Amino acid sequence: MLAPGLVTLRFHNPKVARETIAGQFVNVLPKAGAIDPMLRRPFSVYNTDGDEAEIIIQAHGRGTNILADTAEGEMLDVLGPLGNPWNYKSGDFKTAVLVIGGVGVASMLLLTRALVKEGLPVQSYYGARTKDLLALQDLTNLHVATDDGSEGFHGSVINMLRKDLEARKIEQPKLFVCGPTGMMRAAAVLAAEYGIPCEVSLETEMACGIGICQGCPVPTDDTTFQKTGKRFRLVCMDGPSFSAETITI
Amino acid sequence: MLAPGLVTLRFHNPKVARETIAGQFVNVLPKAGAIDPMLRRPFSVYNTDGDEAEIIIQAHGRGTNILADTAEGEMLDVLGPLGNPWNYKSGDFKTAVLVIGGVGVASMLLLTRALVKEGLPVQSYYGARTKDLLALQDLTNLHVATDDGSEGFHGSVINMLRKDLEARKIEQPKLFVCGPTGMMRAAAVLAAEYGIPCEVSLETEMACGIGICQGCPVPTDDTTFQKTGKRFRLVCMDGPSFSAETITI
Amino acid sequence: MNGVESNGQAKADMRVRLRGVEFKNPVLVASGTFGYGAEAKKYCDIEQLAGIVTKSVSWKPRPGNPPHRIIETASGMLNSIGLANVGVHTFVSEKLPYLAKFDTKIIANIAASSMEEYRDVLEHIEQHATPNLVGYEINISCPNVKDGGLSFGTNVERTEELTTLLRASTDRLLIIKLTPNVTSVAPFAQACERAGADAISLINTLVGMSIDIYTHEPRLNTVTGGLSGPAIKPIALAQVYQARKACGIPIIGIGGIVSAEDTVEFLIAGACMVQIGTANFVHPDAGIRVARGLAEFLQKQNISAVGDLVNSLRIRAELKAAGW
Amino acid sequence: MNGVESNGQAKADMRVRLRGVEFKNPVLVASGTFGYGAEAKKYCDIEQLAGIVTKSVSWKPRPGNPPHRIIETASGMLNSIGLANVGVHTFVSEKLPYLAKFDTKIIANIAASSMEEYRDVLEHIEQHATPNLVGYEINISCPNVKDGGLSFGTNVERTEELTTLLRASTDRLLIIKLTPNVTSVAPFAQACERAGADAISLINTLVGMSIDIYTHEPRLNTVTGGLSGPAIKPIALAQVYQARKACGIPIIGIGGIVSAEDTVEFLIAGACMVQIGTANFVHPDAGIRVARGLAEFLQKQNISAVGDLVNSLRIRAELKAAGW
Ligand SMILES: Cc1cc2nc3c(=O)[nH]c(=O)nc-3n(C[C@H](O)[C@H](O)[C@H](O)COP(=O)(O)OP(=O)(O)OC[C@H]3O[C@@H](n4cnc5c(N)ncnc54)[C@H](O)[C@@H]3O)c2cc1C
Ligand SMILES: Cc1cc2nc3c(=O)[nH]c(=O)nc-3n(C[C@H](O)[C@H](O)[C@H](O)COP(=O)(O)OP(=O)(O)OC[C@H]3O[C@@H](n4cnc5c(N)ncnc54)[C@H](O)[C@@H]3O)c2cc1C
Ligand SMILES: Cc1cc2nc3c(=O)[nH]c(=O)nc-3n(C[C@H](O)[C@H](O)[C@H](O)COP(=O)(O)O)c2cc1C
Ligand SMILES: Cc1cc2nc3c(=O)[nH]c(=O)nc-3n(C[C@H](O)[C@H](O)[C@H](O)COP(=O)(O)O)c2cc1C
Ligand code: FES
Ligand code: FES
Repeated sequence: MLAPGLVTLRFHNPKVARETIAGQFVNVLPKAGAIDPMLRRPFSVYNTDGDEAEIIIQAHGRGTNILADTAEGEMLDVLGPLGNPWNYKSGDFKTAVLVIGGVGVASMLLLTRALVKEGLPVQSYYGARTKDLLALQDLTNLHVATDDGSEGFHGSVINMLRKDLEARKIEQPKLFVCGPTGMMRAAAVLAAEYGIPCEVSLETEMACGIGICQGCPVPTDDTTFQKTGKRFRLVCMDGPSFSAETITI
Repeated sequence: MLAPGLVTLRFHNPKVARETIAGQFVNVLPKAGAIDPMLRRPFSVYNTDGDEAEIIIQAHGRGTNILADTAEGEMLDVLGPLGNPWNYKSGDFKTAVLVIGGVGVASMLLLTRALVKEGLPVQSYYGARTKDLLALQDLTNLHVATDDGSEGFHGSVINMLRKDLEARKIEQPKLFVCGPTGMMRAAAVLAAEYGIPCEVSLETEMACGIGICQGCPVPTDDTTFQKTGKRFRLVCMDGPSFSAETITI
Repeated sequence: MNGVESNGQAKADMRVRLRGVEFKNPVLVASGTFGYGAEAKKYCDIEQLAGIVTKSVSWKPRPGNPPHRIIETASGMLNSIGLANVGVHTFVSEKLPYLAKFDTKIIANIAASSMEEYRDVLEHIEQHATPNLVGYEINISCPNVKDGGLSFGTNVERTEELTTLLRASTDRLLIIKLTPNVTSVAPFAQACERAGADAISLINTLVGMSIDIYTHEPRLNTVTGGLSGPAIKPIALAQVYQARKACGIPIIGIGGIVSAEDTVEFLIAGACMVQIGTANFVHPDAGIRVARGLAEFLQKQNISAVGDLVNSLRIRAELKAAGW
Repeated sequence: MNGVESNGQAKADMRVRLRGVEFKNPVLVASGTFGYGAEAKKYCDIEQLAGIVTKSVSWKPRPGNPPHRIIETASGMLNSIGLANVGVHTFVSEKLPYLAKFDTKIIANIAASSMEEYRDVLEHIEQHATPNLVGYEINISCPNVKDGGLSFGTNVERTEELTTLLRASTDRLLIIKLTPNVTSVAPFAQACERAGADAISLINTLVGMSIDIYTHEPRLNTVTGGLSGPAIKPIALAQVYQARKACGIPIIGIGGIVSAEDTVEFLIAGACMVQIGTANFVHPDAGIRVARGLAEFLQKQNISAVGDLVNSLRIRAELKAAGW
């Protein structure tokens, strides 16, 4: 167990394990053959290792509770890898700043690995309500914030990051953000303020995960709309990560 | 395992274990908290032992498959005991003849015990498609028939019984029948032919098992209808066992 | 009357009023899903329920339809009971007196095949009314008998006429139970209001079907039957919302409710009470589980009275402007 | 053409004809649940499908509704996509040519807010028709846009008028997609037949709703949306059966189908083809799983042609006599 409430599922799936690039996700059936709950649930690919892959599940609803109870040896019906990778090859930064809230940590291990491979320095800013909820392994240059001050910075991860940006501690940063919507919005505002690139990985309800239901729109921002004529983009096909300035979170 | 395809579930339930009389049943939720499958499934109480009770499940549909997979230690949501006991105190017989088909065997252990306690001799006629499907333990004075002749009498259990009735081998018999509908119908016809009392334990779909849904009717026979004015009786409340001559199977 | 919990939080006021009648809480059990009380009593403390809506009663006893009467479906079930009931004479001589022993409200549900039969049954019950009989629910929406009132329930004029007729026969609560098997529930809700009904209840079951693929026969002996259970909850909720927009009289929400959370959805959509149907078959005490869960929800959310939830749907201004 | 299996049993004939058009098997994928083919191609061998009914296309592109567009419900889901589509110009310039590469039939689904728009879209597609475009499905039943045709779909006269108009514009298959949100589907089926439609398809989604009990807001941005999935299968089946009794033209059954067994029920009830909708979201190859399962079923049951199942419901004489 990584942290209370988080469960890791490891499964054999050569396709997912070999083809996933950091930031992509899989769509997992809570219970094969069941018609309730019926829809797949999307999860970031947390780790890949040979022919095996891992996801981290925060159990809080009908589907995640069932998945978190998966017994050793049970079959898991997994569709993927889906979506686009983090845009870590954009070339417009010198330091990758991972901004992480809660289970958003699940998309950061592969990203860290990819960045390290690219030779790009990584700073990880990780916030949680309290110390016990942190899933700390695998993060590089970790800066921790907790709402209750039980570990690291006392306050929000965004405020911690703001101080470091203010102090110009980070060279040419680009933010890679995954966490609760409120945090992603705040990160986007902060990035805009400092004029630094920022990518956010979004969560929306998904029926299909592959672009056939049109169920996962995110509104574009007005400029993007005027440029592209597109009022919405699809999180599953066009995302899940977007350049923060192109969308309305 | 009793026989292939049959699973025994043993559960702690003082009420069911202490109060059940032979012939009563319990209504069991396939999966607590699930809304599909939604309805409980009825099962005969097979055995009771202190505060524990047992049911035998033949897994063949959505609910029974889930139940047959119940893991050791899981909670089972059981309502019961329900329905009426076998009418083994009717006093109109000297020999109890159990006529059993397939999983109908599940209601025979408690009946055998009760009859023995009453000091009444028991003869058990048990039919199955083939030898391997017989769940033989606990039956007294067993006469076996198999459709394929792999064990005992080669043919139907009803034909085997007919021969013994013809040969007047059985003193003042009463039939207690539980098995497939076709077998119960044949047993009823046989009993009528020989003018012997016959009780059949019926299976119908049930939503509630306690008399509030009216979902489990069995048509009465015409005489009974004329006498009682009742066109239907409820298997869960008025049964599950009925005097064969009062109903239309 | 409203207690204070040991933790200092005030208990929420669970009471609901329908015209003069005060109910303990908003949770009734639905017609046809709780018998006449006696059967479920063993499993459910009836006095914790706001009330019992009794199985539809007709002038003469009805044997009901031949088997099969029920079929499980995805998150629901089909039934074709066929209004099996004891008839109004046994109802008033046995069932009502039995139910009079309980500290809960009784609503007598009536089904009939003609205006006159509806009126006769109602008037017969009026003449033998017991103290806790607070009103009538008129079933004009049973989909699984040929003469079960659906000819009223799918015709606005007949709905209005029938309601007017029955209104003249009782001062007790008059509740019309509507069918979802119509293009729009709104005109029916309005017809009931015009004719003086105290409330409408909805939904009854939806017409559904199931086929045995090996015998090619319909699984229900009446070919089609009525669909109930969680599967239909979204439909029921939409119809309560549409009825709420269309009329001003109280609404009793029914359809697929299994939990306190489901109930809250119906209250927010505009119902002031709910009925628990199919869920009783799974847990005969479903009604009191729901009522208890609802009280806990109110307390946790710091809502002082259940009435505060009723019709509290928040639709954002831009959606309203767009006509939703 | 019909092979013989190694075990000596003849393979069943899976072909279906709708007026001149022959389909490989009876299994189509439903509009709005398979995109325009490109997205699902990776997961589904499109050429094993009888055909693809494309996402509803309108004259101008439509962005669709704002989030949230989908909500899971008991054995089903609500959607409020809002007919998001690329518009007919992109449809004919990009989507149709792309789909022309596959050995499968294409049925273009059209949604519009006026008679003229329906006709214009259809005629525009006619002018740019590709070889495997075999017909049109006319969506007069979308419940989640204000001007999505439901005003046609709930009005028998307008349904007939529209069908007549479109019939004059094409010799390709003309299929009218009906809504279940009506009191009776029968007069709509008959109107389509009178006006010369080649077939009707049903059902589209049922109007449903879901509420966030903490914010008191509707979960879907359009307040109500369309319910689909296994939950609605019994309703869909009943409507297919009722339409079958009412009209003589072919019926394409839709609603909650996830398996070959479900499909067999629809065929027995009177449909000659089916469409797979929501199930595609769970398994993008649901259509070919169903088609394969159906072939196996036929073989096991020794049924030589899928057509033998169609409209093979057996209703016992006494029930027929009783008017069921
Ligand atoms: C691209 C992507 C990556 C994700 N990665 C992870 C991860 O690595 N670990 C993790 O624990 N969670 C992750 N999530 C969130 C996860 O998908 C939801 O927590 C999960 O779907 C909730 O299902 P449930 O049955 O428990 O909740 P329920 O509330 O019962 O679900 C009902 C419906 O709502 C949808 N839903 C509910 N909450 C969310 C949500 N937050 N996001 C999207 N759909 C939701 C469900 O998919 C389902 O369709 C991710 C979401 C997305 C879109
Ligand atoms: C009084 C009584 C005692 C029984 N005792 C036993 C027993 O001891 N052991 C045992 O294995 N079975 C017993 N049965 C049969 C058992 O209840 C069914 O096999 C079971 O309900 C099938 O459920 P399913 O989900 O597997 O099938 P599904 O086909 O998925 O069930 C769908 C619906 O049909 C009902 N149903 C299907 N088959 C039957 C059936 N044969 N009888 C009643 N309802 C049915 C189910 O309850 C459910 O509501 C008994 C039935 C009754 C009425
Ligand atoms: C088995 C059964 C019998 C019913 N009998 C009646 C009835 O006699 N009169 C009536 O008005 N409604 C009857 N109903 C409808 C319910 O009262 C209720 O309106 C419907 O089931 C929807 O609620 P639910 O989904 O909670 O079950 C019956 C429903 C079921 C399932
Ligand atoms: C997300 C979604 C989008 C849909 N879009 C359309 C559409 O654009 N046009 C249309 O005619 N039907 C549309 N439908 C309805 C389906 O084609 C189908 O009629 C309905 O979903 C019932 O079938 P199902 O239960 O198999 O999904 C849509 C359904 C869903 C779930
Ligand atoms: S989830 Fe279906 S299109 Fe994105
Ligand atoms: S199963 Fe409900 S009355 Fe018998």
